[in-house]
Amino acid sequence: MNPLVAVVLIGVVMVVSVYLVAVIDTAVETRVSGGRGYARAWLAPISRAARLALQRRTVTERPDAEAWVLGPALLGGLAAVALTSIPFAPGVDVADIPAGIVLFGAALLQVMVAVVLHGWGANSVFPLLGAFRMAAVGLSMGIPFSLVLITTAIPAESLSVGAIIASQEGVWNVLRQPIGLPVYLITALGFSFWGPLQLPDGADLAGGTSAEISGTALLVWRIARASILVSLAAMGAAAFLGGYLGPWLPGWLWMIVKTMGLAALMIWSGHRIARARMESVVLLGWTVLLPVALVDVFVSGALTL
Amino acid sequence: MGVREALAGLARWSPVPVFPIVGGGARDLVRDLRLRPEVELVATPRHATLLLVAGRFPSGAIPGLAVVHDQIPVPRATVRWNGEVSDEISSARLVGGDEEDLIATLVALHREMMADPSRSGPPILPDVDAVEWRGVGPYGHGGKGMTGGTPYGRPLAERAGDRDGIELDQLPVTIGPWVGALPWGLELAVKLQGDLVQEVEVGPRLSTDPPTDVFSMATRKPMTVAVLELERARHHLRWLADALSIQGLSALGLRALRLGKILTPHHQREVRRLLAMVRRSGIFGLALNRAGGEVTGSQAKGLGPVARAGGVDDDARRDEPAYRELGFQTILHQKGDAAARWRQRMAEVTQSLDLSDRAGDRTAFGAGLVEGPRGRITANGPSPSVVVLDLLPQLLSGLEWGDAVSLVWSLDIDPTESVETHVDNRGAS
Amino acid sequence: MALLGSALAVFLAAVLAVGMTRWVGDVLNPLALTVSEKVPFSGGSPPDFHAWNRFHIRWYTMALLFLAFDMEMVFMYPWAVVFVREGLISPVEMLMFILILLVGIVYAWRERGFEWA
Amino acid sequence: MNLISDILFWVFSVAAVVTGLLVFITDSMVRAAYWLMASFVAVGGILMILDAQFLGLILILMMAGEMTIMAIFMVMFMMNPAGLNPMTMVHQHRTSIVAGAGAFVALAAVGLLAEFPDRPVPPGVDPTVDLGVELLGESMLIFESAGVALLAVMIGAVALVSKRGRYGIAEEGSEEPSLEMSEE
Amino acid sequence: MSLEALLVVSAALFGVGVYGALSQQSFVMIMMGLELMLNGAILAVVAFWWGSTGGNPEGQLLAVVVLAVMAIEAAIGFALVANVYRVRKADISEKLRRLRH
Repeated sequence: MNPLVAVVLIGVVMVVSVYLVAVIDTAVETRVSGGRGYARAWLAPISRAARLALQRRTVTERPDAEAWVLGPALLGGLAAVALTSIPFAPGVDVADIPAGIVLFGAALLQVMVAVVLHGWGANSVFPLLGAFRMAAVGLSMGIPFSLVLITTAIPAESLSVGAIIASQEGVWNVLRQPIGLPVYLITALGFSFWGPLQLPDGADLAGGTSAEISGTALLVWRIARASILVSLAAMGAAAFLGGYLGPWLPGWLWMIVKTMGLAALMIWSGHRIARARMESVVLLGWTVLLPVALVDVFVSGALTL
Repeated sequence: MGVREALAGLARWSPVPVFPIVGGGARDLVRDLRLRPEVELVATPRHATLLLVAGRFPSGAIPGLAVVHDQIPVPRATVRWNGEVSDEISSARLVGGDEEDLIATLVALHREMMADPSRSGPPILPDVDAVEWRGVGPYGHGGKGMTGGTPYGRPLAERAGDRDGIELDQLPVTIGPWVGALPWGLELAVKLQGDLVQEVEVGPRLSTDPPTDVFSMATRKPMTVAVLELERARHHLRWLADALSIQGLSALGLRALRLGKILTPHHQREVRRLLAMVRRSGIFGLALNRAGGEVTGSQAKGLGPVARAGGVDDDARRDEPAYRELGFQTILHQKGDAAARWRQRMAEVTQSLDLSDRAGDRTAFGAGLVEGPRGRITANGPSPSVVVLDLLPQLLSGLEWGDAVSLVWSLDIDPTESVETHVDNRGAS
Repeated sequence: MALLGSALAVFLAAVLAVGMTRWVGDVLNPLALTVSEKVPFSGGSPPDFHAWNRFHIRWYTMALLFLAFDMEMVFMYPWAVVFVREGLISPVEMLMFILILLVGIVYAWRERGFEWA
Repeated sequence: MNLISDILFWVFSVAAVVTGLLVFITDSMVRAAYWLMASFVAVGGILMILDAQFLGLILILMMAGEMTIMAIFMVMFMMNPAGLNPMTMVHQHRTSIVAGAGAFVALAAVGLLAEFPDRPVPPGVDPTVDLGVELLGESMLIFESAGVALLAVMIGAVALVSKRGRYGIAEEGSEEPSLEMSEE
Repeated sequence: MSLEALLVVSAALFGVGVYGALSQQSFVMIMMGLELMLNGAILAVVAFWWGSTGGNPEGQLLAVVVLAVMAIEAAIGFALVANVYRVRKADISEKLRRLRH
């Protein structure tokens, strides 16, 4: 796939999926809060984006200007790169290289760098606290996140996401490796800082790393964060729910259904599960998720023999 | 330009981002704005377009108003609801009347700002550097030596002792009265080392003239138990709404707020369902599971739910004949930490609803002492929030910032509650 | 190599798109902030100090463990690829490697490295 | 095709060396750490051009966590973490420049003058599979001893850094229970 | 993109690392110099693997071992810096005069 077509494809996929994530988020919030007016959910993202575009960007007294710009730009770029490693349909993939999950893992671990830069750049109290919280969450969730993806590579005998999807021809990994998907979703919430692991931009920090930005900077930050959630959901669908494999529907439709389903699940958890404390997240990451991921590696490894 | 009109056309339908500055008497009205889809209360002025000033403030001057007003990005405007315009916000638009008038004004003002940003309010504070620094120091950046001077107009934080044996910088910062993370009006001068709160000082209180709600009237003449208990349940649901949105569950918070607004004794099933959803959200396992911030024993005297959560059996309703007929039993918890206070208030909501359902036309109190939702209210004693504010410095030191915020919200503090005339016996400021 | 070329192109395109969006916002609302509009937000009073300070993170023990445990992931990627091909030897060997590292995690947990002051 | 890879190679290598130099020039510590990460990412890019895709990506993946930790430690322990007071924390400057240039010239000379066998990587071989076979096959000993070394590092780091042992803080007089059997 | 060009680039990285390690006063910056040297080393190892070993897997293994060395050096370096700071309240190498004699 030549680069131009790749850029257009990934651009369209990101815009459409970010819009769907925004719509699902408003719809789930309306349902959980017992309100009415779902029609508003379709218009809300567009009108909110237009309002932010008309607002002026803010600058603080002595920011680290380049770091503050690089944060959202890096976040958006990493979400796009993460999407390139995932094939959307049997022939349609941008960069399904032999080391696909390593590309995806590198892109997602760099998200921690983007958020730390974004929080550090503002030279203000709340973003600084948010930045160091993201470092703690990223470091605690990093190892189980990669371990669980490595487990899906064992039956596929290759690290490429296309091969992992092909290896799920008979049975999907969610059945063969039951522990994999829950651990993956928890660590995915950590890396997309969404829902219960929304520590860097939490409400107790009045917006955290995004407490000092407005206008198009805030718009870009929210779009980038939603696209990170989409990339994680797409990889979850590809590695655990059989990607574009599925009985009735065409391949690409299955991929959309599964990705949006996982994204909706993560958004739903955001509105129903309380935000965890940082100490709980570190302890959860190291003393619960890590051993469980290791058990997952060895049990599913032994099963493939 | 075509682009601006197109965007303004789209932005007309967006919910209006409002940053609230709320004084005494307007807290419930502004909190109910969350239920309106046309308006969106935001946690930081950077995300807002309109500044809403509501409620009564002591001696007219509103602390931090000018600073927060200028931090709102252009195009911005100010709305003063049910109050007079102080000289600072001369360009504010005055709004009287109820919520509908306010919503109409906010939406109209927002659309006006989107269409023509040139009409946005000018900054209040002068455009001059507070601290003289330009030209000082080798690079004209105002700094000298390794860590000295005031580089770019602000000094650098200094080192201070630490339990961990590594002495690093302690950052004194005033987390001001108007921030989404703390109750409206509560100002804390915090000394942060990293994300650990080492020392806390409570800022100036915003208390105004005494409130005129059901409980303060009950101090003068007996009130029907049904009304009292329904109002108590409604108060706890409003507290739950705020506390849930701080813990990251804004949707559940809206559900609690909606229930609080239309609450009648027949809503017991919905309330039980809501409380079950709160328990199932893992808030006790994930968010409030840190020990610390216990309020027990003598210091919890007269603090109502906060005292009862700490095991102190202190409830003025017990020696009221009306409640004894209804078979009233005080609910108690032992630990007295943030989780116990949450459980205490959630249990008291169901208990109050049940009492108000069975109360019929019995009346109670009226003898100068009332059991309010936040604690014991006397005709001339200090309000419970003032007592709790004195406890904060000792409770919050040593906690991580997130735990400190959860603790402050678990204490249900209203900084604008009246200090009453007889302040001398408590020594409050 | 060509696939990675398109991945790099997608990355640069995304970064460019972010830059363009910000530029459009700056064109609509030129950046002319006064001093008082640039004061960092902390609730209503201007800050007394720069926010940048020697930030004492109390979980630095966990950070060092991450460094050591990160290496375990590097060894696991190639191991997973040849797992099926090598048969029984691969789980046994990796189990030894993991148990060695888990001794370190258990030691850190017992020394209360994961909680903090 | 190799025209693009040549261009990319030169772009990455110039970027790697320049960001390497910037690490020691910039005042702000967080920037220094992330300039170093940029240098590693550039080298990772070069590795990917050399068909060692797995190694290049692993380098970038590892460096994300490592450089964030380095930035955190530098912000914790450096005198002027954000570079607000520009200062030069340098000593024996001239000798280090001479030593650096000398090392460069010597190694570059070795690289240019020496004759190295020219056996390019045969196409169609998957390096990751070879690495896996190698890890489980001949160099299994290196693999396990790396594990033992990492264990030693973990125990050493935790012992050095965590001030509070299992039995409380040493300075405040906490001592382990004695080993001999109790009397009763 | 020849082997010689790769070796020159890795030599340049190594040279910058040596300059950095020798010239900086603070421990953490010295460690960054060491990391840059190891960065140059990794580039040289993979260059030889690509250029003159014909895809011999031991070349890749050596690169992974250098990665391990980098991680170990960083971990122990930070642990020492934390300890020195706890004892001496400073992180400049001058403060450790007592190690001299």
